[in-house]
Amino acid sequence: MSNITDIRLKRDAGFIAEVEAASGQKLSTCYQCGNCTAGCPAGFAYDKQVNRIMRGAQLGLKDDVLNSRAIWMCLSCFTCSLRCPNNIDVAAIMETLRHMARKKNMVSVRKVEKFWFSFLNTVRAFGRSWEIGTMALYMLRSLRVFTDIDLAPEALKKQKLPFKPYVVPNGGAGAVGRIFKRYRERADREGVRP
Amino acid sequence: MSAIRFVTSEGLPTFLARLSRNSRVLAPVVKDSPKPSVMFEPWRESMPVILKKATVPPKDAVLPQCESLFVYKKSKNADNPENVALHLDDTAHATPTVIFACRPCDARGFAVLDHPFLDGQFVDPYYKARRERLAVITITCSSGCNTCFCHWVGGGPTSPEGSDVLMTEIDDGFVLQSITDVGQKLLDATDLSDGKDAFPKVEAARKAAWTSLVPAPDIKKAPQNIAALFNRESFWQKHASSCLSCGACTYFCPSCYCFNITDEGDGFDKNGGRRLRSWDNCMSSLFTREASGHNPRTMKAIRMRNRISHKFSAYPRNWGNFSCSGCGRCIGNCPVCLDIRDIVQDAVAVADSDV
Amino acid sequence: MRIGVFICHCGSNIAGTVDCTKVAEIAKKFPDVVYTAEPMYTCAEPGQTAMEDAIHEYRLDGVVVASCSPRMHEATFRRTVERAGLNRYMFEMANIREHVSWIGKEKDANTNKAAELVEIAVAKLRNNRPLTAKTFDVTKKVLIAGGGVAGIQSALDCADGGVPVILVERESTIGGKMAKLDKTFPTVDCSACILGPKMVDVAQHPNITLHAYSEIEDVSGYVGNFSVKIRKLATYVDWEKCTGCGVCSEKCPSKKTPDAFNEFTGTTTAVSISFPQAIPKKAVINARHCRQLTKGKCGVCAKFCPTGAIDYAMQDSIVTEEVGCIIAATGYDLMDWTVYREYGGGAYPDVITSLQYERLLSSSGPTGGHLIRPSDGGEPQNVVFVQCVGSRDKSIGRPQCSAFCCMYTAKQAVLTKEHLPESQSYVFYMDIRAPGKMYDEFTRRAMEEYGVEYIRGRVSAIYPDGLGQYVVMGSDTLLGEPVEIKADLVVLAVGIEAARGTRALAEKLRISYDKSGFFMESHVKLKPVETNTAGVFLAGVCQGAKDIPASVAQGSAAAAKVMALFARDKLENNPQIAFVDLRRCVGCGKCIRCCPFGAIKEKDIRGETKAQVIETVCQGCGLCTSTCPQGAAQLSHATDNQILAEVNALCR
Amino acid sequence: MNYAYYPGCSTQGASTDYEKSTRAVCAALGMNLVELPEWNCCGSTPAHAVDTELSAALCVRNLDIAARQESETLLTPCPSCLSNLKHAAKRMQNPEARARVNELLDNPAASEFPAVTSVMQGMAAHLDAKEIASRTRKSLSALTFAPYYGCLMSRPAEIMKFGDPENPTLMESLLTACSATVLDFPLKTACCGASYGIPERSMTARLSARILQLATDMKVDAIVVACPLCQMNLDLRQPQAEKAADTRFAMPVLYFTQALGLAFGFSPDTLGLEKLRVSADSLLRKLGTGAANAAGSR
Amino acid sequence: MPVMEGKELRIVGFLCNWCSYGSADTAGVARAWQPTDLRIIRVPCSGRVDPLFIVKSLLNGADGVLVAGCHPRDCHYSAGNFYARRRLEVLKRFLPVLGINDARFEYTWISASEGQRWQQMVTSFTNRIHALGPAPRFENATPLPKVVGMALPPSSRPLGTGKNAPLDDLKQGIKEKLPDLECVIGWQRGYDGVHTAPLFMKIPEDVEKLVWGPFNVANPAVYLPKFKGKKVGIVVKGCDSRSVVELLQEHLVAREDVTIFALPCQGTLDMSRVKEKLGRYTVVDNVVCDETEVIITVDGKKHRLPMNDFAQVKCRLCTKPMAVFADTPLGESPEVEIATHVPPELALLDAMNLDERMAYWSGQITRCLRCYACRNACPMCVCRDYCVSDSRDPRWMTQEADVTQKLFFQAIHALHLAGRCTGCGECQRACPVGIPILALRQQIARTVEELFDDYRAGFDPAAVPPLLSYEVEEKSIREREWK
Repeated sequence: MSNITDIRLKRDAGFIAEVEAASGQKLSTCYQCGNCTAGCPAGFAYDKQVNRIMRGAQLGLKDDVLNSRAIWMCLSCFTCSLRCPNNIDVAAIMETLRHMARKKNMVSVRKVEKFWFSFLNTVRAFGRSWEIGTMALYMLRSLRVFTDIDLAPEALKKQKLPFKPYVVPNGGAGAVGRIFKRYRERADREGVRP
Repeated sequence: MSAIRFVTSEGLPTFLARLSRNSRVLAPVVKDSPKPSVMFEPWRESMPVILKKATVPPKDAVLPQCESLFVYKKSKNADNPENVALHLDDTAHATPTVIFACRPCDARGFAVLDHPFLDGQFVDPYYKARRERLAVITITCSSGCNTCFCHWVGGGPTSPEGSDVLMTEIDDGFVLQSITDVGQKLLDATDLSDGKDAFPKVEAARKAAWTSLVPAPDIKKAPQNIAALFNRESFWQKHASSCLSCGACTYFCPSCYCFNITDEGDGFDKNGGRRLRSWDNCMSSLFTREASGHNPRTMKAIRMRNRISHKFSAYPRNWGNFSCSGCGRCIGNCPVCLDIRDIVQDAVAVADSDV
Repeated sequence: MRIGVFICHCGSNIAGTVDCTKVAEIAKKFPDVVYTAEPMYTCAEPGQTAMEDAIHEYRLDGVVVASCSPRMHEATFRRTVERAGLNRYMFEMANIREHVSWIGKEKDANTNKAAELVEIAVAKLRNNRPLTAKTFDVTKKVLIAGGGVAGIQSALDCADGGVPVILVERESTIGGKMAKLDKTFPTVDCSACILGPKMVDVAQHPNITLHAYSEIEDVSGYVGNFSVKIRKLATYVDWEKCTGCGVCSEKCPSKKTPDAFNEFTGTTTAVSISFPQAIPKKAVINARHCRQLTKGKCGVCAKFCPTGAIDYAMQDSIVTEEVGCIIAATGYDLMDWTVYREYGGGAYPDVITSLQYERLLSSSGPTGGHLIRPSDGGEPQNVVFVQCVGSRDKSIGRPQCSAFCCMYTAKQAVLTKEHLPESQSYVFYMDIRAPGKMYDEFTRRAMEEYGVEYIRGRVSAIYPDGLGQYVVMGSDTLLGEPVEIKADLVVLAVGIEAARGTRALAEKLRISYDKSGFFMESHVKLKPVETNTAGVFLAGVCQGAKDIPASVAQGSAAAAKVMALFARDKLENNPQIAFVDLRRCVGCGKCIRCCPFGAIKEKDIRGETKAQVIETVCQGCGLCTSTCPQGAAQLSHATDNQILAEVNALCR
Repeated sequence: MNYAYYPGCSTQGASTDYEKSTRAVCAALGMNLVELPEWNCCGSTPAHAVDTELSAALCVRNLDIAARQESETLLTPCPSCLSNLKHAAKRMQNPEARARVNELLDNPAASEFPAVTSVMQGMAAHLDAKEIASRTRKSLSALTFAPYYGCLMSRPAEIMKFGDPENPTLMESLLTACSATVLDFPLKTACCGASYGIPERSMTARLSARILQLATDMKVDAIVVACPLCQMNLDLRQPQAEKAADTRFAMPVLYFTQALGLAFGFSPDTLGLEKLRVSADSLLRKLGTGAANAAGSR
Repeated sequence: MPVMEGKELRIVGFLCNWCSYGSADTAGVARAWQPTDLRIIRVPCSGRVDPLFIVKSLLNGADGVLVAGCHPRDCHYSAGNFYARRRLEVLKRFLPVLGINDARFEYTWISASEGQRWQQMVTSFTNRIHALGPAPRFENATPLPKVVGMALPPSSRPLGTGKNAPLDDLKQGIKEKLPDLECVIGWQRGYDGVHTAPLFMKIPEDVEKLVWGPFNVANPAVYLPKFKGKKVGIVVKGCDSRSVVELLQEHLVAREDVTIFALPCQGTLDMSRVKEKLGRYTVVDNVVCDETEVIITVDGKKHRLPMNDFAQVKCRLCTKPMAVFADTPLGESPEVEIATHVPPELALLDAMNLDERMAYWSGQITRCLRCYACRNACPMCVCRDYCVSDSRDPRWMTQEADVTQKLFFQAIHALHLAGRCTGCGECQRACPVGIPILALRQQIARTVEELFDDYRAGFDPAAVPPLLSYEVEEKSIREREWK
C-alpha cells in the first residue's frame, strides 16, 4: 500500500458541488496565492493552512478537509475573504466545511464544539447566554476543570460574572427554547446531526 | 310575388340559427374597445343580435382583404435538379354565405362591384363563385345620419338594390321582404310566420325614414363636371391638402374594389407559393408606383382626383351609376374629416361657374 | 440563378457525424440549386479545381460551400470562384463543421441541421449581388503617437525606409518609461546607454518631425488620408531659441517642484529639463509651480536666459498634419496602487513602487544612485519585494498579468545586492514568469548567486511595527505556513494599465480598447499589430503588457505594416459597405448620428437632403441599416432582404 | 429621538461598564435608547458556527420584535450581535431561506425589519463631529489612543457597511472630536482571538499579545475598543497575553463610550471604569480628573 | 426543412462575425458538445441586428432567439454593440406587452476565445427554451372576447373648453406673420359643428376660419415635414408642440423655417365618446361651450358634455398644456405636475398575463384592415411613402391579412418610435376600428423612460435621442446572468 495521495481516486465530485452550493463560492477560482494563509490570525493553531484547505476542497479530498483541525479553529474574522484577490469568500467556505463536518459527526476538535453547545444550552434554557453556566457546562463536558481558573478571582471581584442567569420574561425563554426544539426535530427529520 | 315574413325580436336568434345550418351567416358584432366598432363576423349561437350599422361594410364576403388566387408548389427531382415540377391550384373557393343586417348602402356596394367583376369583358371567377353563393339580408334604415348621403347618389334608406331580402323594423318585430329569387328561396326555407298583414306598418316606417333626410343637392352633372376639372390641379390640391394618404376611406368603402397582386413564397416549402390579391388604396403613393420606380401619381392631389373621378365620373360613364353608395364611412373615418360630399358639390359648382 | 452546392466531408471531420450524401440529396431540392457535389477536402487543390470545373460545366452563377467556418476559408473559396469567373460575393458558406459535426453527437440531428444551414446559405445567396471594390490615393506619411522605445523604433524604421514621420510625444522628452529605468534585464545593461543613441537618431533624422510636449487633438479621414490635429502645449520657452544650457533651472527659485520624471522621489525646479539626455533637450516651465505664472512676480529665468527664450505669454497652438497611416505607441502607466489599504494605501514612506525604486537606483536619480530609505535616509538592510500588486487580482478588477514585473523584480533584487552587499532581499511571488531568452537563467542567478530569497505566496498586509520597521505578513505556500518578515524597505511591483488618455485617443482613432484600457488588436493571434480601423497600427505596451524587446519588435512590425501599405500607390476598399437608396432616404440623419466611423454625410441632391456613404471610410458594420427606419441605408452583402431570406428560411 | 436598542448578553454580564457608559453617553447626546422587550441572545459565534439557520432564527426573533416597535433603526453596541443580526436580515431576503427560518419560529417573521446599526454609527448619524465636540466638557488632548475595532465591525463590508473594511475611521472621528490624539493603528481590524479564550486559550493570548505589543510600541495611553469580547480578551485576559509574550503591557483598554464619557465629564463611576482589570488611573491622572481612586486598583 | 419533430425547438441565433461567431467556432474546435437546436445567422456586428429581425422570427415560429456580440468595448466596429445593447434591451422589455415571453429572447456578449462559455450559453439557453416549450402562436390564440373597461385616470389638472382663450389675439398674430409665411396650419370647422378639419391659412381671410377649442383633436405637426425648406407657421396645442420638437430634433424641419403659434390648451374631446353620447343623428343644431362643459344639440336634443368626463385620456395625463416653446405664445403656461399614472390602455395590459395579452392582441388586431391610418396620422412616421411595411425591397412584410402581419406592423411602428413617440395618440385616434394600439407605443415610451434617465421625447430639440447614442457603462441596463 502506497500512502501517496491518488487524487484521481480520492476526488469526490459530489463533495465539490456540495461545498460550492452551500457556500455560494466557486472553488476553481482559487489560484493558491496563499493570501488567506498570510493574513489568517489563527493559522498558527491550524494543522493545515487555509490555502491547503482550499486546495483540498478544490481537489475534492473530502475526508482530508473535513477531518482537519483548521476548520474548527477558524475565528470567522473574514480577513481571508476580504483580501482574497479572487473575491472568494474563504470564511464562508470554512464555515460550510465546519457545518458539513458537524452534520457528519466528523468533529476533530471536540472541545470547540463542546464550548459552543455549552453556550447554546444556556441560551436554550434561559433565552440569553450566561457566562458561569456556559463555563460550568463546558467544564463538565470537556472534563477540564477551570480552564480559566486564573481569571476567576479577578472576574468575580469585578462582578463581571453574575451568579444567576437572566431568564427572558413573558414566555420569551420558552419561545427561544422552542426554536431549539424545532431545530433539533428538523435535523432529526432530515437525518443530520443537529 | 315576393315573400313577406314576420319575426319578433326574440325570434331573431332562432332565425339566424336556422340560416346557419346551410350557410355561413355574417352578422354585425360589437367589438369591445375604447372606441367600439361593429364588424361582420360568422354568427354563432348565443351571440347577441346586433342591428347597428357596421364600421366595416361586408365587402369582404365577395372581395376579401387578401385572398390567394392560386397556390403553387414546386418540386425537384434529385436525379436532375435542373428540372422543376410545378403544381398549381387555382380553385376558386367559396362558402355559401348569408349577410344579415347590412344596410342598403352596403348592399348597393355589391351592385357596384358586380359590374366590373361580372359584366365586363372578363368575368372574375373568384368573385363570381362567392357572389353566386351569397344572399344579402338588408335592414332598412329608420333615419339618415350626419355623414351618410345615400339619397344623393341614387340610393336611399330603404333602397333594395343589391339586397335579396329587405328587413324593416316595426314596433313589435321585423318584416322581411324578399327582393330576389334568392331571397324568396331563403325565406321559404324558414318557418317564419307570414308578415303581409304588417306590411302597411313597414311602408309607414320606410316613408318616415325618407322624410328624416336632409334634402339632397343635385349632383347629376357630376360626371361631366368632374371630367372638365381633370386638368385643374389647383382644384384637387385645395381638396387634398389635408389628406394623409391613408386608406381609411377606400378600405372601408363598400364600392371600392382596386386590388394589388403580389407573389409570396418560392413554392418549395410546405406552404407553397401564393399569388395574393389584396385590397389596394388609390390614395397611397404606392398605388401607381411602377416597377421602374416611376410613379405617375406622386402627388396626393392627383390621387384624390383619381378617387373622386373614378367614383363620380369614370365609373358612371362605364356603368351608368355612381360607384358610391353614400354610406359616409369615408367621411366618418377620415382622421382629418375630409368630406367627399364637399368635393363633389364643389366640383359641380366650380365647373358650372366656368361655363 | 444556377447554384452549385459543395458538401465537404473534410475527411471524417464532417462526414463522421453528418450524412453528407443525404445533405447533398436534400440540397438538390432547394430552389435554384442545379448541382451538388461532395468533395473529400474542398479546400485542397483538387477540391478547388473541381469547383472551378463545375462552375464552368454547369454554368453556375452562385456557389455554396458547406464545410468549415467562413472565418477559416471564406477568403479561400472567394478566390476560387473568382478564378472561375464569378464575382467573389456570389458565394456563401454553411458552417457544418465547427457548428455541426464537431458539436453535435447525434447523426440524425446533425444531418438535419447541416441541411438547414445549407438552406439558409442558399436563401441568402439567391439575394446576393456582385460587388466590386473602389480605389483611392494614399498620402505616404505616417504619424506616430508616443515616443517611448516602441514609437522610437517605429519612427526610425519608417524614416530609414524613406517614409516621412510625424512623431508626437506628450512629455517634454521622448524616451518613455525606458528612459527612467536604471538597468535592463537580463543583461543588466544601462538603460540610458542603449536608448540614448536611438533618441539622438530621432532628433537628427531628416525624415522625422518631432512634436514633443504635444497631444493629439482630433483625427479625421480614413486609411491613406488621415488628417490629424496636434495640440502643442505651451512650454513658456521658445524652443527655437532654447539651447538647453540649463541656466534657467539653476537660477529658478522654485526648488520644491515635484519631479514627475523621478516619480516624485525628489524635487526639481519650476523651469527645468527633465533629465540630462532629454530629446529634445529643451526647458519647460511647470506653470503650476512657476512663481511668475502663479503669482505674477519673479521673472528670474527670463532675466538669466542667454538667448531670451522665456515667453510667459505662450499659449497652446494647433498644427494639422496629413498622413496616410497612424501608429499608436502610447505605452502605459502604473495603476493607482493606493487602493491596497492593507499595504498602507500610500501612507508609509518606505513602501514604494518599483518605478520609484528604479529612480532610487539610478545614478541620474534624486539620490545619485545611492540606495537609501525615503523615510530616514538610512541604508535598508532587509528589502522585501512584493509582486503582483494590482496584477492578477480580480478583487480590484485587474485579472491580467503585467508580464514584465517578475523580471524587473529579479533585476532590482540583484541591483540591491550590488548596491548594498550586506543587504538581504526577499521576493514574494505567485509564479515566476520568465519565458524570454536568458530570462529564467537570470532569475535563477538572482537566487543562486545573489542570495535573493524567493517566497511563494501573496502578502496579506504590511504595517509599521512602531519601531521603524515594517511587518510584512505573507505566506510560504510551499512550506505551507504563514511567514512574517520585518522589512526596512518594501518595493511593490505595481501592475500596469494603459497610459492616461488612452481611451480618449481610442475614440479619436475609432479603435477599441479592452477592459484594462489597452488598445484592441485586430486579431489576438494573427493581426497583433493591426487594429479594426484600417491604417491604424499598434506598437508597444499600449496594445498589452510586454517587455522592451517585444516592444521594439512590435515597433518594427508596425513600421513594416506602414511600409507595406505605402508600397501601393492606390488602395482598394472592401465593397461590403453601406449604400443609400436615395429614393427611400428622407434625410433624417439618424444614420449619421450613430455611424461609429463618421462614414455618412449629408448631401444635397436636387434640393433635398439625403444621406451619402463615404465609401472609403465605411467599415461595413451595418449599424446604419438597422437604424434607418425606411430601409434606405442598406449594407451590401448583409442587406435586410438577405438577412430576411435567412430568417424566412428558418421561421415560417 | 428614540432608538430601538438591543444590548446583547455581554453587556448584562461581563461588560456592564460598556452598557453603563453607552447609556450615559447616548443620553448626553440626546439619544433615547428603548430596549427591546423580551430580547434574546443572538446566538453569538456558537450558533452560526453550528448552523446558520439556527443562528438566523435566534436573531430574527429579535428583529421581529424590533419590527413591531416604532423606531426605524435598531442599535446595538456589540459588533458580534450586530453581525449576526445583519447576516440574519440578509438571509431572510432569500425566500427559500426565509421559509426554512420561519419553520423554526413560533410565528412567521415580519416581511421587513428596521435597519440594524451599531451604536457608534448611530451616534455619528445622530450628531456630526462638530456638535459632538460642542458637548465635550473635558478635552482629551492629553491622551493618545490606539483605536481598535476588531475584525467583525467592518467585515464583510457589503453587510456591515462600516466604511473601508481595511481602514474604518469612525471611532477616530468621534475621539478626535473630543480632542484626543488618535494614532493610525495598523492592527485596528486584526482579530483578538474572539470567543476562543475558553476552548483554546493560547489563540487569544497570542493574538491579543500582538495587538497589545504594537500599541505598547506605539506608546499609546490606551487602546479604545467597541466590542465586549475584544475588551475582555485585551483587558481581562491581558495577563494571559503577557504570559504568552513574556512581557508586561499594563495597557488600559477602554470602551469608546468610556472615552467619550470622560470627555463629556461623566464620573469614572458612571462609566464603570472600576470594572477594568488594567486600571485607567494613569489616564485619569493625565486628564487631571480627581476621582482617580474610583477607577479600581489591583 | 423542419426542426427535428419532438426533439428540437426552433432557436435562431444572430451572431456577430468577429467575436460571437468566433466563440462558436472555438467551441467547435474544442469539440464542446451542444444541443443541436440553434441555427446561427452570421451578421457583421450585433449593431446590425435590427430588433425587427427578432420580432419577425418570434412571430413566425421561432421558439427562442439569441443575439450575441462582442463584449462592450471589444466591438470590432468600436460601438456597434453599445447601440445594440440599448435597442435589444428596449426590445426585451417590449416583447411582453405583445404577450411574448421575454425569456424567449436573450442577448449577450462573448468573445472569440470564450468557446466554453459559448457552450454553456447555448446549452443553458436551449434548456431554457425547452423548459418553456414550443412558443404559442398568435394565429392559434383564442381571441379574448371581452375587454374589461378601462378606468379613466384622474386628471392632472382642471380641464376646460378653452372658451376664454385669446383667439382673436392669435388671429391677429398670425395675420402679422402671414406675409412671410407660405401658410399657417391650424384648424377650421369640419363637416359639422362637432368636428374640425385642418386649415391651411394662406391669406388673411383664411385666418378668420381658425377655431380653437375642444374639437381641435388632430395634430397639425403631421403636415410639417411636407413643408421642409419652406417658411411655415403652425398653431399648436402643448402635445402637438412636442411633435414639432421631435421633428426639429430629426432635422425634418428647420427651426428658422417654422413659426410656432401657441395657446394654452385646456383639453380636447375624445371624439369616440362624444359620438357614443350623441348617438346616430342627422343634424347638429347648436354647439355652445361654457367654461367646463360643451353643450351640443343634435336633432333637437340637448347633450351636456363636461370636459372632465369627455376629454381624451392623454389630456387627463397631460403635463404640457402649453407649447414647449413658441414664437408667438399667448397666455400663461400652467404648471402641471408630472403624472405617474399608467395610461389605462397600458394598465389594462399590465394586469394581464402573457397568454391573456396574446389572446387580447389576437382578438383586437384581426379587425385591422391595414388601412395605415395609424401610420399616416402619426407625426413621427416620417418615412411616408417609403414605409418598410409596404415595400418589396426591403421586404419585411407580405400583403397577407393575417394576425402576424398586422401585429408585426404594429411592432415595427412601435419600435421605430422608440425614443421618438410623444404619446400624442393620433395612431389610436385615427384607427377607424378602434384598436387600442397606443398601448404598444406607451410601453416603448415607458421603457425608454426607465432605461434612459427618464428621457421623454419632445421636450428638447437638442437632445440626443437615446436610441441613437449609448453609454459605455449603462446605468439601467444590466446584462443578464446566465443560469
